[in-house]
Amino acid sequence: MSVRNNAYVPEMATIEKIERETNDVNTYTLTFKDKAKQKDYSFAGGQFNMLSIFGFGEAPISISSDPQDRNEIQHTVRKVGGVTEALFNLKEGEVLGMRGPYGRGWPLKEAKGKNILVVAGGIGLAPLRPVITQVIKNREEYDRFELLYGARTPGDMLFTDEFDHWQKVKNFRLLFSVDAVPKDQRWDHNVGVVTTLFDQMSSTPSRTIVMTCGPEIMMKFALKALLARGFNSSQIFLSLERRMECGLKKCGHCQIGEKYVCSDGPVFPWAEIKDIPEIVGWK
Amino acid sequence: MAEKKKLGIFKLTSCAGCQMRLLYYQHRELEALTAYDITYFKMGKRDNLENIKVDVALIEGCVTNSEQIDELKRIRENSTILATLGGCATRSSLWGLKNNKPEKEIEEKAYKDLSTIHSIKAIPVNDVVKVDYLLPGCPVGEDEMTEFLQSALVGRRPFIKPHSVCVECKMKGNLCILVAKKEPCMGPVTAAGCGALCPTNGRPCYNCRGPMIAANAPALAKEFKKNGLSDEEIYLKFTAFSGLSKVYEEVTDRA
Amino acid sequence: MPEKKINIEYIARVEGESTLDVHISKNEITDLKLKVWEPPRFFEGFLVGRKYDEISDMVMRICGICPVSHSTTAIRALENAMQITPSAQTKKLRRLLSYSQVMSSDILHIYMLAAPDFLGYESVLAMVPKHLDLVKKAIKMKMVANELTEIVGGRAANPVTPKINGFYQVPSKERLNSVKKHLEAMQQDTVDTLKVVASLPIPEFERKTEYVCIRNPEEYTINEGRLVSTEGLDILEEEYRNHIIENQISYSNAKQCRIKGRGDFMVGALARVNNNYDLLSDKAKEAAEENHLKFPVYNPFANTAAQALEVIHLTTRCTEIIDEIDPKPEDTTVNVKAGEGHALTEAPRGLLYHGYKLNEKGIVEKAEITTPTTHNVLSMEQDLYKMIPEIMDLPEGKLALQCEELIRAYDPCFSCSVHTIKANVKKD
Amino acid sequence: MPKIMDEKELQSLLGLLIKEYRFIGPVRKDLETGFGEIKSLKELVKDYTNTIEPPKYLFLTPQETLFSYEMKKEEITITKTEEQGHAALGDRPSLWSEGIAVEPLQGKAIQQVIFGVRPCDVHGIRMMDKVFKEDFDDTYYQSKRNKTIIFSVTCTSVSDYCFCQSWGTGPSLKDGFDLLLTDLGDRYLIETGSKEGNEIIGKMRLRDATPMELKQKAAVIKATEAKFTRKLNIKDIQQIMISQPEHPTWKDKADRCLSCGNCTSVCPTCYCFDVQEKGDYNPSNMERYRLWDSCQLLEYSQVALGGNFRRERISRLKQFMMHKLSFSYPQYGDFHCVGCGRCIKWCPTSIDLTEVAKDLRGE
Repeated sequence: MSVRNNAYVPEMATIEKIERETNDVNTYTLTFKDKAKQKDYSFAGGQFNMLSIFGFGEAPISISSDPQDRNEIQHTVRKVGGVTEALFNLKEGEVLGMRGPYGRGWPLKEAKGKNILVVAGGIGLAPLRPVITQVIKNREEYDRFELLYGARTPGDMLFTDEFDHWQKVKNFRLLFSVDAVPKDQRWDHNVGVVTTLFDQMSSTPSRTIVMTCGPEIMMKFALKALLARGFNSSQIFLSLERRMECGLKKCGHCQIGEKYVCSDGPVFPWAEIKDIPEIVGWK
Repeated sequence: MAEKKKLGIFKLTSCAGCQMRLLYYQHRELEALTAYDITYFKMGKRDNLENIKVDVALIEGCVTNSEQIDELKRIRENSTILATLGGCATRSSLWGLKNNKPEKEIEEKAYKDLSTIHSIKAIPVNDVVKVDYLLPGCPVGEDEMTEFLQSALVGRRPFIKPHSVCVECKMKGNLCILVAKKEPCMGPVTAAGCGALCPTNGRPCYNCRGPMIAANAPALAKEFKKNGLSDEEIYLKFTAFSGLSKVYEEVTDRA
Repeated sequence: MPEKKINIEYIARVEGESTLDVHISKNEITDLKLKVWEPPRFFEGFLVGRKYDEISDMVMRICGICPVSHSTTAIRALENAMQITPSAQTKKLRRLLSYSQVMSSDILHIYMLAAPDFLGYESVLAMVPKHLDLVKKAIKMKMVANELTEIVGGRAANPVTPKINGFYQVPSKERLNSVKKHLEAMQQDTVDTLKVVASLPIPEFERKTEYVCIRNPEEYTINEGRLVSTEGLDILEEEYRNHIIENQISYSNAKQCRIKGRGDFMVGALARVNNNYDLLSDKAKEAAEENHLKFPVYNPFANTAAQALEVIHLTTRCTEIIDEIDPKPEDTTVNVKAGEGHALTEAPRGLLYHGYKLNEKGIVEKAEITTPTTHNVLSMEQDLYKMIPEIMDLPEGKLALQCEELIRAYDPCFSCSVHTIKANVKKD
Repeated sequence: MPKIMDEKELQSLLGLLIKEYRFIGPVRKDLETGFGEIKSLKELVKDYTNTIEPPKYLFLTPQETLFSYEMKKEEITITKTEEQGHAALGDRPSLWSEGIAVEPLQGKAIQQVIFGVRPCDVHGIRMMDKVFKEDFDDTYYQSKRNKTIIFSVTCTSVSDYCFCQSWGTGPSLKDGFDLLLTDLGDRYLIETGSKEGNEIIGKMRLRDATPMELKQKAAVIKATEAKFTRKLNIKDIQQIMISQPEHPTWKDKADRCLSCGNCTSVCPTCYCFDVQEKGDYNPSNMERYRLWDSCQLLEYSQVALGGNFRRERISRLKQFMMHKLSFSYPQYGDFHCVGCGRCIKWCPTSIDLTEVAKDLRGE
C-alpha cells in the first residue's frame, strides 16, 4: 500500500507566507511540496482541508483563498486549540501536512443570476472569502451582493485591508457591526450583534441566496431573523462546525442526525437540516 | 542540540509513590529522566535548585498546611507548565478523608495543644494555583506520565483520557464484573488511564483514580443498592479515594 | 574551639521530608534533633470507620516505596483478627510478592540512593555519563523484581490482587516461568552488586545497638515469624505491643520507639542479616565470604552490603518458590467476625507492625501502625551522638555530609514514619 | 451445494484451520464466552449464545497506529504506514498485553479465520464493511478484513437479550459468510458463501446434503425462532425514533445512563474513533494513532475553546439510539442494529433501546 493511496496520510505542504489578521488570527499561504499535486488540486469555496501540524495533531480548517488560484492555498486560522497554537509557532518556510479538500462548499452555482446575502460572524468570514472573491471576479454572473459582518471588536475584524476594494465593487453593499468598541479603537459603523444589521439590510427574500457562517449562536439568531423576514428554508445556507478527526466519514464525530458535516456539509441548506432533532430547537 | 527543558519535581503531602513511579517503577525511566534537565527532585538528587524558573513543574501531593500554599504559589510563578502528579495533587485523594469531619474535631482528637499544629484541610493543587494538566492515578499511570513528559518536551497538549474505566475495560475484552457478577465496580464513574487494571485482575475497580468528569454517581449508587449494598457501604465506596469530590457529592453529601 | 552548627535542611534521596539539626558547642553536642516534618496524614484516624476489605488498599498509600509490605501486614493483621488461615498457595504467593518488593527496594536504595554517596555523586543521574553500565544493570535488576511484583500483584506500584484470605486473581504458571528466566539471568548481577558494594569505602564507625527483625527457622523470612533480636529478644508477633513502646517527641512528626526496659534498636536489612545469616542460601553465604563480610556487623553503613547480600538470596529463593507452585483459583471467602489482630512483617526498611480492632460488621474500630523508620529514628539519633564526636575535626560541610550519609544508610522512609501520629499526643 | 459432515470431520476441519490460519473463536472468559485466539481444539467453547465482544475489534482494532513519522528540520518523513494492529493499549511490554491483543497480519498469504461468528455479527461485519468502504477504502480496516475468513454458525439457542429475529439478521444467515455451519443434532450441514470457503471445503470429501437434511435445517431454524422473547417492532422505526425527542422515556433513561460507553464498545456496528498524536523521548519520532471513541463520552463532541455540542447526557443517549435505529438508514441503507442485544446486556443500568422504541411508539 503506497502512502498515496492511504487517505489518512497527509501531503507535505510548505508555508509560503504568514499574514497577521488580528491578535489571534493569521492567514497561512500554503503550497504542496509535490508540484504535480499542487497543479491537480482544486477546491470550492466553503470546503476545508485537514491540516497536520507534525508533532501536535490534525485539525479541519476551511480554505479562505480564491478557488481559481491554482498556485497557492490559504487558510485563515484562529488560535483556539492545541493544533492551531502549534501552527502559530511555525514560521514561513516550515512544513506542515495537508489533505483535502473535503466537504460541500457554498452554492455558487445555484446563486448564479441571483442576489447573494452573506451573514458572517468573526472567524466565520474566512470560509466565505472565496465566495466574495468569486463574485468579484465573475461579477456579471451574479446580481446584488450584500455582506453583513460582525465581530467582537473592530480589532477582531478579518480582511479589513480588503474592505476598500470590496466597497468599490459594483452592486456591493457591506454592513459592519461589532459587539463592543474598546476605548482606543475607532469605529464608524454599527455596534451590536450582527443580527442588529438586519434592519439596515436591503436584501429581500426575492431571488436571494443567503450564506451564513459564524458562531452557532449567531447563526441561530440570524436564521430566526431571516425566516421572520420571509426567507425560506431552501435559500438559506449555513456552514456548521463539528468535531472532526478524519474528514472522511469514518470517525463519526461530526454527525448530526443522518448528516456527516465533513462530507454532506459543512455547508447545508437549512431545508436539509431543519428537521434533524438536534437542530430543531434552532427555529 | 538545543538546551534541555528544565524539570522540577516537587512534593507536598503524599506517600511519594508518584515520584517513585518516575524513579523506580517506570519502564523507560532513564530515557525519561535524561530527556530533561532536572533541577529539583529531592528524592532523586542532592543538588536541588530552589526558586529557579523551570519549564515543567510536576507537583506530587496535596496541601495540608499553610506553608505549602506559599511554596506552591512560588513554584507556580516559576514554572511555565505545571501539572499534578497523581491523585493527591489532583483531588487530594485519600487525604481528603480528613475533610470528612469538621476540621477542629479531627485536630482536637489528634492534638491537645493546637497552637503548634498547622494542619489544614487537604486541598488539591488546582484549588490553590492554576494547573495546566491534571495527571490522576494512585500512583500516577505510567502511560499518562509518559504521555505528559513526552508531550511537554515539544509543547504538545497531552492526551489524558477523560472518560470512564469501562472504555478501557471493553477495549481489553474483559468480562464486565459489575453486570455479570453484580460486584460493586466503580469503573463507570472512575477516570480511565489505568488500563482497567482491577477488572483485568479479577476485582472490581475501587476508584483509586477518582471520578471521571461526566460521572453519574447517583445512577451507579442506585445500581449498587439494587445489588444489595447498604447505604453505608455505598458511602464508603464513593469516599475512599476521591477526597469528597464534587462529582460524587449527590451520593456522598450527608449534610 | 569554634562553635559548629550542622543544619541539613532536607535529607535528599530518601523517601519523605526530614531535617537534621545538630548544635555543637566546645566540642560537645548541645543539641541534636532529627526532625521529620513530613506532614501528618492521620492514617490511624481515618481508617477508623472504614470496612475491613478497604484497609489493605488504603494503607498501601502510606508509602510509595513499600506498598506491598503495608498491604501484606494489614491483610495478615486482619486475618488474625477474624481468625482466618490462608492457604499454603496464598502464603507462597505472598512470599513472592514480599520478596520481589524487598529486592527491588534494596536495589533502588543501593544504586539510586546510596551508591551516589559512596561514589561521590549528587545523584544517580549524575552517575549516568561515567557509570552508564552500572546504572543500566541496576535498572535491569530492578525491572525484573518489579516484573515479579507486577505478575503476582497486578501492578508493581500499589498492587491490586492481594486480598484477605488470598488473591483476587492468581498469576499463571506461564507468566511466573517467564519472570523466572529473568530472575535466573540476573543472578550474576546480584553477585556483582555485592562485589561493588563491598568494595566501596564506608566510614569506620561502630555502635553496638540491638538489631531487631522477625525470624522463621525454616526460611530467611520477610513475612510471618517470631520477633527476635541480637540481644536475645524472642517473642510472638501478638506480643509486640508488650515489648516495643512508642513515644511522641515534641520536635518531630514521627514517633520514637524503644524496647521496654532497654533502649533504641535498629531494624532493616542489616538487622535481618545479623539475626538470620544462617538461613541465607549457600550462594549468598559464599558471596559474603568472598567479599570478606562477617556478620553480625555493628556499623550502620554496612546496611547497604546487607541489602546486596539479601538480594542474592532472594533472587534464588524466588526461582525456587516459582518451581514449587502452580497457582490455581481458590475460594477466598471471608467470614466477617469481630476481633483484634496484629501482624509483623519485614518491610524493605525493616520491621513493620499493624494492629486492628474490628467490630462484628468488619468495620475498623481501632488501627495502629508502626513503621520501620519509626523504629529506627531513635537509633539514628544515638548513632549520630556517637559518630559526631569521632569525626568532630572534619570541616562543617563534610561533617554534615557524613551525618546525612549515615541517615541515608538506614534507607529511611520518612513519609512512612509519619502516618502513625497517634490520636492522643502529649507535648513535653 | 450444502454438504454434510459428522463430528469427526468437523473436528478435523477445525484442527486444520487452527494449524493453517490464525484462528479466532469462542473461548471461556470467566462466566461468559468471548473471542480469543485458539491454539488447540480444547479451548473452543461450543455452548454459547453469543460472545461478550463483537468481532469488530479484529478489523477496527481498539488502538492502532495510522503512521509514524520522523521530523528533521524542515524534512518530515512518513516512515511507516503499514496497516497494523496493536495490543489494546499501545506498545506496552508483555505485561500489559493481556486481554484483546491483536497481532499484525503480515504478508498477503497469512489469513485468519474467525469461527463461531453468529449471524447477527456477520450482519454487523457486513455493515462495517460498508462504512469502511464508502467513498474510499480504509486501508487499516480493509487489510485485516480482506485477510479474514468468516466461519459462521447458525444459532440454536437464544438469550433474553437477542432480538435479531426482528431485523431478520438472525438466527439464520443467507450470505455474508465464507463458511456456515448448522448443527442438525447428529451431524452438521456446511455451506459455503465464497470462493475461499469453497476452496477450504473442496479439500474435504464430503457428501452433498439431501433435500431431507435441508428441510431439517429449516426445522432447526424454526425451532430457534420460536424461542425469542424480546422483540423490536421495526415498522416505521426510522420516523418513530426521532418523532418525540421530548418524550419522558428519554429523561428516564438518561437519569440512569452512566456515560460509561459500554453500549458503543460492545456494539458490532459502532465504528467511531478518535485520532491522537503520540511522541517519544526523542521528540523527532512521532506517531499518529487512532483508538475507539464513543458518542456517550462527554469529550466526543467537544470542539476548540471548550464548546460541546452534546454536553447533556440525554443528548448523547439520544444520539446513540437515534443513530442506531434511525439515522444510519439514510446514511448506509442499513439500520446499524443487528439485534445482538449486547448494549442491553452489558449496560450496567440495563438501559434498553427496545424499551425506548416501545415507549416512543406508545405501546
